[in-house]
Amino acid sequence: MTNAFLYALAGSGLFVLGLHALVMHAHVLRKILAINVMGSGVFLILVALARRSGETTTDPVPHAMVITGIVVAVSATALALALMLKLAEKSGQAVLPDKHGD
Amino acid sequence: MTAADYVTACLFILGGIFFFAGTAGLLRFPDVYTRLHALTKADNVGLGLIVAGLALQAESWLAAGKLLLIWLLVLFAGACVAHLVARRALRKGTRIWTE
Amino acid sequence: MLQWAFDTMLGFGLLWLAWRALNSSDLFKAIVLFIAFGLLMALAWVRLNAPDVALAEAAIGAGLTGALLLAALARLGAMTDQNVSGASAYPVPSAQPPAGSHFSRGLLILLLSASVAGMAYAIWSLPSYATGLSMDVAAHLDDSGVGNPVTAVLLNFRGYDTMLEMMVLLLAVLGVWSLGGLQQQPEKPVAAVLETLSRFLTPVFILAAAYLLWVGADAPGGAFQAGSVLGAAGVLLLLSGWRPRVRLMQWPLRLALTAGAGAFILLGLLTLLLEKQFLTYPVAQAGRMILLLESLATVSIAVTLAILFLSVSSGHKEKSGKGEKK
Amino acid sequence: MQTLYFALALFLLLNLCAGMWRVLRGPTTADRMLSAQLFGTTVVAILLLLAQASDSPALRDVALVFALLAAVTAVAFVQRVWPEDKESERDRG
Repeated sequence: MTNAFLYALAGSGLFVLGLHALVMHAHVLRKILAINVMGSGVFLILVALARRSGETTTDPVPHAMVITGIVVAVSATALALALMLKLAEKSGQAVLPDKHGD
Repeated sequence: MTAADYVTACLFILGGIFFFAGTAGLLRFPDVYTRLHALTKADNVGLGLIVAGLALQAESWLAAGKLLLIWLLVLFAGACVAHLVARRALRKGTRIWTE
Repeated sequence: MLQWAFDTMLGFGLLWLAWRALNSSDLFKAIVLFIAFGLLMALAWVRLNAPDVALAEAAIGAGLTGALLLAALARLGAMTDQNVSGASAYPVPSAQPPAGSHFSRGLLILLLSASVAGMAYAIWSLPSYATGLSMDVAAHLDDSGVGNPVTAVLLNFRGYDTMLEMMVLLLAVLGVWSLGGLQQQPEKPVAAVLETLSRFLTPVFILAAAYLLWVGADAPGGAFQAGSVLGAAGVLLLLSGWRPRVRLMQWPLRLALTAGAGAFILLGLLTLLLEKQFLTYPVAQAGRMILLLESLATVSIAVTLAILFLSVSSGHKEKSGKGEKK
Repeated sequence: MQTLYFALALFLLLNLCAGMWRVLRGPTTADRMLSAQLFGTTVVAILLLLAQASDSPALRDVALVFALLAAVTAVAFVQRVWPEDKESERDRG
């Protein structure tokens, strides 16, 4: 067991925290943050597992995937924020309707 | 340990003290202006001392120059940001602490 | 020993910040905590010996995510007419979890604990030593035209991925535009200090981006990092009141947005003709081709990120900002 | 020397977490903005220490990028959350 295991563990914790918030909160901005946290958790696990190939040489393929992932995540966040603003503009609030509410 | 190592260690300890002072000020001072002042000044001095300590250990003059460049950038950005935050807080009417 | 302490502290710090960011009652506080979380992630990448990832995270997490979220929050506040700058800006009632029954909430927590335990077990049971693809990458690194394995994977071995990613960025811009397009806004005068700051920092940003692009061939750095830094320069300019000219917003903008994806497709077709395979560079020219692709991709990424910020931060602000004041 | 680097890095990380307490507590928006300043200096220091400890000079580039970009978040704080043209009496107090 190495230090990387700690980070992989933290990554799975982050994923679950994000999932919990995604389910529990109705506010869209909160959901966007939750998805970002979940993504960070997955990235953390990927890079931590890439660490297993030894102290000096690390596996570059997961690193490349995570770099792509970070840039895609930020553009997806921007799109989600734009959608949220549109929703707020149309309905006056950025909250997803409750199924039982209407 | 060589003499340079001892000097580095001293600089590090001094830098750590400045960082600690900055955080203490951030936590203990009564209003946003004094907190801003504690944080900006003390942390930048702390960073400067740590950079000086690291520059003594750097492998080349070029690396030491890069460290110095980083510190100067942080100083410049920190000064501007502190001014902007304080100015905006004042315009917004955040009270100044008077005793 | 100290390394263990540092790593444990960092791991708990990340979890704590994420928890507080997702569950504090005030949305502004949540965003501040989320930005702090992103910045700490950069430290985690450094500890995991992934300097390329750390660079990308530092550029995106420190420069762009925060600016995007804050701009969106400010506009949300203007729309729903909430006080943006009070002490507790967004005590949104709906930010509280909906009042589900104790049973369902308990069940959810049970399920989530089970899944975290399952993941931990899965990670634990993996072999503790695995080379993955690092040996294959190392064996073919000489043919790739660059010395940095991550750049080699991104631009050569898995060039497909990067091409498709450029298209994803393009799609994001198209999606944001289709929601309302760009509103032309007048330049606003800003504080003298801010103007000085952006005037001084913008050239430094451009220099840093060029440096990252150049060293990316042999050291951590590359198109994504350089593009993010350049995009952050655009965000800084936009924040300090600068607006692009109308003329620039027509075809030059479109050209810059599609340059990366277009270059990939053209080069792919060219190699398809010459080498009979899509995106397989001839070994002798590989280094130059990668540099060309990376430069165009950098421009595209930077312009995309800046335009995304511009669209999110200034869509219909003029319309809803005025008139609704109480 | 390794021990010294890590000890100082750990100390700075603890400092950072203590500073986050102020960010959580507020009370004004400006106090929350201070976090950008706090992170700008402290994380740069930690990154430089880690770069020296792990003997990989490339990490200094991360610190460089960080030093540059911390300003962007701070400017976003000032310009977006507290727009100048929306002065109001509600904030006094």
